[in-house]
Amino acid sequence: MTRNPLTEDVEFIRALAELLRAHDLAEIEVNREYGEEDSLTVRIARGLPPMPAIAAAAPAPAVHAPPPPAAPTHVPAAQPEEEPGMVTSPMVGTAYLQPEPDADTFVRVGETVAEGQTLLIIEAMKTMNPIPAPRAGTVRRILVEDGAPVEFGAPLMVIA
Amino acid sequence: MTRNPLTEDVEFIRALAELLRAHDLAEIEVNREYGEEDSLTVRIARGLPPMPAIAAAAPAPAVHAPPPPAAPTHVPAAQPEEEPGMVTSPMVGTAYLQPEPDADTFVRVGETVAEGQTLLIIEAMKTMNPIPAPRAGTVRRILVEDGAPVEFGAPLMVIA
Amino acid sequence: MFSKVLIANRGEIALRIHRACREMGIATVAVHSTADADAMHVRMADESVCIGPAPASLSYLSMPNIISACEITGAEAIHPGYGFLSENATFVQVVEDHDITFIGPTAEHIRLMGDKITAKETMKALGVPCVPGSEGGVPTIEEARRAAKEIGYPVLVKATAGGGGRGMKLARAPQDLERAFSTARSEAKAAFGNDEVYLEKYLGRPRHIEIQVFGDGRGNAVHLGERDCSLQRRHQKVFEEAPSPVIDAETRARIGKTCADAIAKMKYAGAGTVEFLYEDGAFYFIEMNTRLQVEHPVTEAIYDVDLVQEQIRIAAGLPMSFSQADLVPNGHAIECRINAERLPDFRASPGTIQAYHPPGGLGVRMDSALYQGYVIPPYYDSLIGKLIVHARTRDLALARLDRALAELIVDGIDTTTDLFRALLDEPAIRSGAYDIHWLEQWLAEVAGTEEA
Amino acid sequence: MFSKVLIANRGEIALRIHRACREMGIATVAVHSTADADAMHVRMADESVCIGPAPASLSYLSMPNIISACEITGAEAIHPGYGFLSENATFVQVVEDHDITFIGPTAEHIRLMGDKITAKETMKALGVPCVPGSEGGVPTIEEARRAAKEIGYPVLVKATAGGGGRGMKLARAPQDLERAFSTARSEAKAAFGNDEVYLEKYLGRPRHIEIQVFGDGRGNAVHLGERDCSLQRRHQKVFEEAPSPVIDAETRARIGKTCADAIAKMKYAGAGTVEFLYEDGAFYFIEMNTRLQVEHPVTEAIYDVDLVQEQIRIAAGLPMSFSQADLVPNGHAIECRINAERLPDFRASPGTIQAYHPPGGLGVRMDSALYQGYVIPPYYDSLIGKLIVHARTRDLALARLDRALAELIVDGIDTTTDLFRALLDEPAIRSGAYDIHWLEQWLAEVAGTEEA
Repeated sequence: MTRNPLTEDVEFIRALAELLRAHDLAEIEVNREYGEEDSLTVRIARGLPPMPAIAAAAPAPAVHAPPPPAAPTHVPAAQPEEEPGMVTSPMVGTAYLQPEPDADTFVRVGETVAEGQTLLIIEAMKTMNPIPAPRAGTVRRILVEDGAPVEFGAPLMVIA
Repeated sequence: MTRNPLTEDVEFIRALAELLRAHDLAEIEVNREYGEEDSLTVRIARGLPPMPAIAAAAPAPAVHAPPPPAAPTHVPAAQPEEEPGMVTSPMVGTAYLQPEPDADTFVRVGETVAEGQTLLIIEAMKTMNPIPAPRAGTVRRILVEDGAPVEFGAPLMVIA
Repeated sequence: MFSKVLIANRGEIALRIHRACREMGIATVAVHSTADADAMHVRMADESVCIGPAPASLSYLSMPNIISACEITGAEAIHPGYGFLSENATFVQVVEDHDITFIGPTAEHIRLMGDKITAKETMKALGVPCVPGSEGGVPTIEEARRAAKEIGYPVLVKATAGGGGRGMKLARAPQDLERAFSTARSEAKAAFGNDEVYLEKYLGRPRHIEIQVFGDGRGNAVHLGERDCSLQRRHQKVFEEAPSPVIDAETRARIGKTCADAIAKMKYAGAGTVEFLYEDGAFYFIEMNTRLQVEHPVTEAIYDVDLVQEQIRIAAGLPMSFSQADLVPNGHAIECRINAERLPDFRASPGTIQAYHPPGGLGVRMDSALYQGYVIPPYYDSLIGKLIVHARTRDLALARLDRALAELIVDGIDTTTDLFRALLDEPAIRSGAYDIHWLEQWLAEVAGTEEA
Repeated sequence: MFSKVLIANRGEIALRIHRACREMGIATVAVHSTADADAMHVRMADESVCIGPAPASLSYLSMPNIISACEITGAEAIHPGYGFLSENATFVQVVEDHDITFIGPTAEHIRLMGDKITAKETMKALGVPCVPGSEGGVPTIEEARRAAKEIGYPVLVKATAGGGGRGMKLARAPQDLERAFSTARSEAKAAFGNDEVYLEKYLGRPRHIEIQVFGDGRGNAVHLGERDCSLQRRHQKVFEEAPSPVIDAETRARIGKTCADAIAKMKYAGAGTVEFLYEDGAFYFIEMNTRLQVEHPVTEAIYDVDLVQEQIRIAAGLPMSFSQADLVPNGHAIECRINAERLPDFRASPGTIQAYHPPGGLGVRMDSALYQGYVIPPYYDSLIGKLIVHARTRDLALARLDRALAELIVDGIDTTTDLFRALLDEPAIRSGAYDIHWLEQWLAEVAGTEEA
């Protein structure tokens, strides 16, 4: 059997999430046995109070609206420090991973950094603000692209 | 057997969600064995929408409102036949328990009545409408006062 | 003034009438079927009476139960709203026989306008323009030619005994007449055993324009301009606006005066609507509605009046609170009828309202009896709300409608909200260049596109 | 016209501005603190940017983050709403330095009116009536008598170096003056080491009347009549109406023209409010607010304008869409500020909205960012909604307010709704005979009655 578990499971769970929303459910729990040693258990729930309504309120494009903006729409701010080692943006601005266009990036995934070492730069109000590593550690993930706009609390990197 | 688990399972769960909604259920739990090594367990639940609000909507007396009416305000119509032997009003009007002001009441609690025997009169549009006993039995309770206004479905007597 | 009024209706219009009463210091009695025990109009009213089981014929149409509800609550007057018993002359008679005031015109006026032929004859005699036609049957082609010339092409040749389109032929120009005449006659003969035909003006792409009138019952009357209700689906209005995009001030004053004069002569009392087809600058009377219309809020918006309070005033014997000179329209208003229907086939969609959030802010009025948790019963009309916007110009009103529609949330059932959002993208809606066939054709086109 | 505007505010006013933009075809950027991620203004906007943690000083007052939010989204203009940075001249300067348009007056005008002494001098020079007083200190009782006679009794004798009521004495009539003068001087000497005193007109029972003005920044300006905001608690307005029950058309035209002429001479741009105390037919300038006011909807209702759209027009360099001649008030409007506060002590009542049902129907506007399930954060202002009613007369507006308040449901938190229902029973509110002390006194009386 040619299940691609990764893709199909994600698709399946996505479908459940859509059902949850569409039908205003609080919870779906599924246990699926596909065969020996191939089973899937999913429980998805939505935080109360139920707010299905407002999702539907997201305005469709206005009749006269300009073309969709290139800028990020409703980027959710991560809960700061929700993941151990998460470095979040202390300001609103544009992230740069290297000091100049053709230079190397400040850091790379897998690299060891010292506390206070510059991880990236955020440009705000035409000022370049170096973002230092809050602690020594290894760069586990880089969560922002070079030149991307970031809002307050946006996840930047994981240093652990 | 060519089941496509992904599509079919989602369809199945969607159908459950629709059932949940259509019948205003709180939860459905299903365990389905399709065959050896092929089973599905689903539990879906809905948070029931809180409805405390509208009770609070009952308007407080208007500033200029006339004094509270003598007539019954929002008398809830009983669910017809909710109690075995309940006789409810088939019309809107004023109930009279006796044929004339100084006469005896048509029936009394404890009395045995024959099917078709007049239990009381409801006056509607200046017409006196005798309300007959729907069955033979004993008058267990009289639920309406002489001269009281009654709405459709209002409980009148219990005959059992 | 009355101290207590019974509202013989349900849904948004019952709530509308309750609001008017409450603002006038009048106590309200709601009546309801067992299916509507939890309805908003029942919750809001000062008193309520259950008048029967779910089927309207046994509750909202039950004259004895409604009259009795008045008697047990001491209500002095009945407001019928629209639909149900609002244009039932017998009901008005019964109400009056019980010394209760009917908030509306007399039984006689309702009867007169209830019969389409009598209504047309009455209105014609009162100077209201009707669809021109031959006076009676035309036996020969020569007479047909004379009549057609007088009426003006295109003309319809119709069987006197006919109905349902049979024995009806169109002549667009003089050269078509002979053929239309002879075909109509033979079809009429075959279908009805009677080959008499008559001629009538043919309207190809008319608009539905209606004039709001108001009389005091003593020979005074005013008009409150027109509403354009051309956007219809299966003869049901879905979107109404005032002023009409095609009526100018002079035309409004002229047709308005004609209608106001006609109902003044009749000594008509209360609100009424004179409905017309309108094509190429001319009005053709269809019928008169002797009640409040669903779409009355667009008139209220641009004339800054409360038509329901005015109805109550007149019924209580007071004079009208405005004269024709006071009635100057201001800006533009549009109403969308939000129905509990599933697009694209408009199938009824009753159910439980999981969330309800009406739009707010400047220039937006929402008339609806919905609330979160309300269960829409399957027994009645699918109209669940009316969204009315008002702004200084038609373009601004369209923009306001667009943003209000985007704010409206009705979850748990399907509604026609998205229809209006789609309509706002249409050039014909933007420009106002639509007629009574436009919506049906557009819906058919959209359906065709989606199938393809 | 702008294609994208950033709204540097939250709550109902952010939503109000969003609505105006959307109706003008302008995309919106909402900014929000982490506490407001689920707020209605964020949900409605086309884009949103989190600008900091819950404390306003780190988010809604963070100039760098707001400017950066403009830069990353490409917003061309900022609407500041009211409060927060709306009257911060430095912010305006920073905004302009970044080539972003500030929707409001110039930094210079904000600075000028932000300083009370400069504002008063400026307005006085422009012909706006101020509280009369002696020009500078009065060293002798003879000079005090002359000055008091000129000002007119009652007068206040105030320490030049004073503040907080110390060294301030009231002389109701000439015979009181000598004692007031000497007591004030000795108190001033003791308190401030300086016995210089001056005289000022004493207002015993003034009303708060404010004039809405609008300028195009090029020397043209209009007024949109007054609002009566006399009902205040701890200097916070709670109930506003227009027109004022005590201002007639002639007075309105006169003081309105004075204010409009003054801001025209200043070349003021956009919306502004000139606030006065009003007593015995005379106006006394207090201050000018160089922004939109919370209570602007009452003016919108009676003048049929959209003040926020007008602000945006002016900021975009367009001319005003109305002239003074177009601005004819119509009917009466009242606003109630619905606060998340618990009566009788007005303690803040944040929490989760279990149910929200705004009133609807004719003549009712609800401006609120509430929705069912919304959690009111404890960090900001307690204003959660503004209920505005409009009707043809003041009595009809009061009746409409009564019925609208009865329909409003906000469950899960305490609100000030019942305060307004109680106020509607008061003869002073019914007649309009209240001043700026009335509400505080009434609240004290009610508290006394309940304790007794």
